Amino acid sequence: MAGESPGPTAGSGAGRTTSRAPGASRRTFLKGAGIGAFALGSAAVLPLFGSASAVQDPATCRATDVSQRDKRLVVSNWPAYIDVAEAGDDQYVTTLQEFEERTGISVSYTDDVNDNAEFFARVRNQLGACEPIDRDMMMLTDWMAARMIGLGWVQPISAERVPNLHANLIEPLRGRQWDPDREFSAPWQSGLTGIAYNASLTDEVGSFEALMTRDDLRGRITLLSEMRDTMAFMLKVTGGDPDDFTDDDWYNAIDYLRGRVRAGQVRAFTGNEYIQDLTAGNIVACEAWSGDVIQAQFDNPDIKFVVPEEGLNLWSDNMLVPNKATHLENAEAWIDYYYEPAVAAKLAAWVNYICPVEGAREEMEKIDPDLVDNFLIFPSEDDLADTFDFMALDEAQNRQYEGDWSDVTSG
Amino acid sequence: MSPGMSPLQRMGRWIGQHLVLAGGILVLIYMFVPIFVVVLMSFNDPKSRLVYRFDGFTLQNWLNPCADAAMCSAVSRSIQIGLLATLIATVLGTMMAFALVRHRFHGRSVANLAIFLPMASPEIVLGSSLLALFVAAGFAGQLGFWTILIAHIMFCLSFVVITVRARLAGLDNNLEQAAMDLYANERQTFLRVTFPLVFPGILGAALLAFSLSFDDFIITNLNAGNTTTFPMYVWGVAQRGVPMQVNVVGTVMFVISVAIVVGVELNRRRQEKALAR
Amino acid sequence: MTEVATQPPEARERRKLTGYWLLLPGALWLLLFFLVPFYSLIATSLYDPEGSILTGYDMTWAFGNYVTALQDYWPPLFRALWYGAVATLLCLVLGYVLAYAIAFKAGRWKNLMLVLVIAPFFTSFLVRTLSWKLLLGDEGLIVDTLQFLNILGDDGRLLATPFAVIAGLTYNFLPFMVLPLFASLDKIDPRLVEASRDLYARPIVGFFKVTWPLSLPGVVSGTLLCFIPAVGDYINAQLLGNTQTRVIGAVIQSLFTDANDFAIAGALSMILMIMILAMVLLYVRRAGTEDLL
Amino acid sequence: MSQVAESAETDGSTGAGSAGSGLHLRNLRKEFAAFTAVHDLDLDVPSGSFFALLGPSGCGKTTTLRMVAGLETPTSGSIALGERDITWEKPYRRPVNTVFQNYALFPHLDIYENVAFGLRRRKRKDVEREVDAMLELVELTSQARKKPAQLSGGQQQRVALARAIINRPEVLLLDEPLGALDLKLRRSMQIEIKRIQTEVGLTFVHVTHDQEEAMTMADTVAVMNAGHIEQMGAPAELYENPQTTFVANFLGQSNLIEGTVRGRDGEDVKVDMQGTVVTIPGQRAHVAGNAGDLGWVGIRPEKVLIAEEGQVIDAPGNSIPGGVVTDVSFVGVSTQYLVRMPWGQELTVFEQNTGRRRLFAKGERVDVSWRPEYAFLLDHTQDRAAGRDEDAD
Repeated sequence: MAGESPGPTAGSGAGRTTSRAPGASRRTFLKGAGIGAFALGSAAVLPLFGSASAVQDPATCRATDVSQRDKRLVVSNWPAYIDVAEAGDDQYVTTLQEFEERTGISVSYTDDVNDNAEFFARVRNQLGACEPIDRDMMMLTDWMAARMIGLGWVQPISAERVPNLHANLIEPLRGRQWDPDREFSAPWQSGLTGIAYNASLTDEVGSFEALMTRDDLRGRITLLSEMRDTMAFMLKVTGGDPDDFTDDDWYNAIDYLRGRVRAGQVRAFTGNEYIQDLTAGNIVACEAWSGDVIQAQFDNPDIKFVVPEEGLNLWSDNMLVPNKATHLENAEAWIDYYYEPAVAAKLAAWVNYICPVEGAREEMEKIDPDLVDNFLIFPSEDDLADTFDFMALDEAQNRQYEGDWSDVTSG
Repeated sequence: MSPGMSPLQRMGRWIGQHLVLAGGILVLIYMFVPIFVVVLMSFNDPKSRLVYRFDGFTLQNWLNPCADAAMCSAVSRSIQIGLLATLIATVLGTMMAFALVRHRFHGRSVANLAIFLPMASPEIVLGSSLLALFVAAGFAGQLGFWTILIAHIMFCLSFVVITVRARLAGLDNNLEQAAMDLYANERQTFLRVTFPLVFPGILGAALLAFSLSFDDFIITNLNAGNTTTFPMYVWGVAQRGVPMQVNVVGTVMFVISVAIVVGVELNRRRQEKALAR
Repeated sequence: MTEVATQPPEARERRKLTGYWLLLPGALWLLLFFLVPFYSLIATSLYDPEGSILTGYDMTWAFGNYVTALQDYWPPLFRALWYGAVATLLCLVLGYVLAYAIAFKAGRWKNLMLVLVIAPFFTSFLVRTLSWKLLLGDEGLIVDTLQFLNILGDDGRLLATPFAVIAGLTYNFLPFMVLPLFASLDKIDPRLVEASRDLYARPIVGFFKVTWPLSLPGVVSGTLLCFIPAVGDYINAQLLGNTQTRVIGAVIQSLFTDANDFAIAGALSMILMIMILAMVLLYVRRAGTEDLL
Repeated sequence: MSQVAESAETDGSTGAGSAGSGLHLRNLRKEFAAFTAVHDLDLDVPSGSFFALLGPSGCGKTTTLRMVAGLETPTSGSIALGERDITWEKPYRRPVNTVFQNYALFPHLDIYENVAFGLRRRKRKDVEREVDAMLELVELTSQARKKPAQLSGGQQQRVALARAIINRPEVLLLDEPLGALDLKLRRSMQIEIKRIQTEVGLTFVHVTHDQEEAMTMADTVAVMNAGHIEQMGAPAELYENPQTTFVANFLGQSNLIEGTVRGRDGEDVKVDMQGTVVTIPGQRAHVAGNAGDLGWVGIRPEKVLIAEEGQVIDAPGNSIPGGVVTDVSFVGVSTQYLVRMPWGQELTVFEQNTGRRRLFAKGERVDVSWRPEYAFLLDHTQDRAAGRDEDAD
């Protein structure tokens, strides 16, 4: 750090003592004064750095809808979340191709949503500043959809243009407190969170309690990094109710999790990548999403999905139209299209998640009768009777719990 | 055969003499093992997108490098940013290096410190402070190509200055004086003598800058907003199944850069030989 | 630069001015995009911790953020420093062997070996790290071999352990160590080593009395070039590690982008920066190589 | 400086018995991948002598030296100090020290520590006193705390010498120790080294390509060429009676004139040299001496007398007529002439500028002559130009 060494030491040995001392001390003084002034000035400037609220009003933060003259639609979705033609199958027409043919809208579709929080981070700065994110539609899970709607970042969907949505949405997904009338969101697919295991490597794992305590699983399980998914079950295991819990319930649950993590039971908290570790044999059991497991079973029949004894966690990924999207009407056409039962059934037959569309089950008879009775795709009213959801959190709770959560997941 | 030594002694001596070399080669192998894997996996025919392991040989990945269009657009964006960042950082950095080596002025030590500090800051700090600035200055909505470029130029700059400065400092001052003595004016001296001599240093700095820029994830990820570069794409797919084309890109990068380095080296040798003749 | 002194004063002034002009654009860039952001980071670290994405954030001199940050995140902070230190030490050992071999033993293969050292550097960092993930996987070659040799138990694993993280860090930052080390070692006149042998120093003593002290500049810059990025890196910890190996870089990243906890994230960044600067200064002082910087 | 000698206790590693019995190389050979640097060398260096190994660069002299120092392993042969075989001994175990070319002073240690290095490695007591005494011997006491880079070339040279001598090696090796110094300094260092050698009484082996330096300093000079020792002996003997064309040319200059052996006359050999019969004493004739053999008649330029055509030359030998002066260089103490002889060869002639005679001009016709006992006769199979123009510095 050459810059910090005081001047006089640089002089040669001779003649430094008397003649230079006054000059040096004056220089040191000047230097000190300069640094002091600089520091004071800096301190005065610091408060200027602040950042404004990111809340927007969708009514004012909107772009002119050019859907009529610009027949395009930009969609961001999770990976492997839409049907594609198998290699070598020229006959199959995907739902997306059919949509394009029927409406004349060309869709640019990307699967760049890996994680709700990560996606939020990616678009936060733009949406918070009322800037376009160059997408007309994104699919986000309930809690994140709720958060974005709360921040005013999502455009309302006109009910007249999506009649199929309001007619065909299955009952359990109606009346969600964060968007009771489906004014801003439409479920794309729903799913269950449960346990998956590799039957060639371990016995059945029937409950989260077993997953978290069995010695033969130590270090060979993963949990999901989505706080709500995992903590719902931790609350259940420790006797709390994810739909309605107190701070004490929360601390019990998080302490339980921390204890198990410290004991080395949990190998990692993961996003979608758990399914690779499971198929590769790096882990033998894990918390999992139903659709992923059904897809993995095609490659490896030893992969099994279990509804844990603690109950079912039902969630949806929702289609949202962000502020400043320029193709709102095309997006609405897309939503309405995917709420046609035949289309929904075709999609469900491929992605294997719970289909949110009434009447799709009947259509499925024509496509793949084997799947009709799969309760992971078409659960009955009874199946869904004891599903639970994670209660809505305000910003303060969210910050508090997310903080606790990241303490545990970061060791 | 030397009578004073038993075969065992000779062997011991031979091993002793080659131990370090063997160790060095082992370390090199350690450095290359993952590269072999990258090259191998670029020919992989995966059974399942979920499992990352070698299942069979195919040329498909090479024939269809852009099977995932998102990857190719990420690669081309990374190349654009890399080239622009390299160009600007190399020009600015070379100018700074010349100023620092060839000119005396007040505040040199401050300038040296300012160049050292970005290298002494962890990437996460550089990235987060830039993000803090962009957010505080109200540029949060503009995060993307240009903010990535700004960040890349910033962290490449120091490396360029250091590399060129080292080359420049090792240069014999007499050569420039000799040029002046032989009737070259200052501009001619620079163009005909100084620049050609410093050029290998500048080229090295540019290569370094490009690879730093092309490779950067941490700073980019914080300041990319909605834009995806190649490392960000890889980070994303690492969580959901890696297309083997990623390894094609890795292999191509490797081959091109080695070709450049070897080409420069061969050229240098040829010139040296020509001079020796 | 002696010729400068003999020039007439105007010429000297003009040269000085040229110097400033050459320096200006780059310096401006660093000022705008390194120094000012640093200010901004200081301000961020002092934001009101109650600020949120809903309310916005105000600078309120909240020095308590530093205490909170340290209290909440000292384990990943020290973990990162620890991993960085171990990886740097390993880099030093491996890098020294390699640099020494290239400088003194490679003969005509010297240039080739140097190219080979730089080459892996150009294949994407992330792609290489993914390869390590494959290599170190539970069903991978290395684990199988180690299990076969009974070095690793049947249910032993490498992936998702601190070992894997440190191996990845060591691997990724090794070229940053080898190059400065080589530059230093290559400058050493081999006759000095011979002279030490001639003067009754056994090879090991000769190494520590002659080669090592003469290579110190390379050791110092190599360790710095390894340690600083290794401490801030979280790619290795994230891809090769597990929940127990989360490092400070990942925490800062997720606080900034996921949790929107700008204040604590800023404070953590500042703490990391200050700690590293302090360690670097102390280290450089002790090694007696200030003039390097 | 006798205290240095007195303070030197007998070093354990020196081996009491072997001290003072010299260095012996037997059949020493060194092969590198592409060539053989040293061919089966036999050499005995008496204890206490100042021995010079002289030869052009690449002749194997430095390789020989490095093998003695232990820095290079011989391919075969042996190296002994007195009775003790040190062929395979590690360099740091041999009582041999080297003054390296360009000195190889440790740049990170000061002068004092450089000199103390060897003593400290051998855990000697009294390092301080010995180093002080040594620095005084080489007159560097005031520079003790400086780094090598702060010293002049001559001072560095003395440090290198001190650093080696302080260990009281049985043999001190000097590898072109004066090569980096300018001429004037070299002269004074030559004298200085000689003085020190006499004072400390060690065996010095000095490797150089500078024939003047070798002859000035050494008691015994071995001339080496292409891995062989061509000739060995006292400097004057080598100069006056070279046995090979290489030595004749490399050590000073020689005129080599083709001649045919006529036969022996007692000890002497008679040679028909381009029509003039000359007589060469037996111990100076290094040929078989059968009548009809070809040979090289050698004569040093300063031994050749030059005179005006027809003038009687004050020499018992024949005068050879018909020379023409083709070049004249006035050097100051002497004048160098090139004289073209009738058979086309140009002879080099040095004449002292005694002032008794006028200078000849270019184109003048002259006679030359020399005393027969100054001439020598060499084997005609050897290259007449061997050793010429090598290391012309």
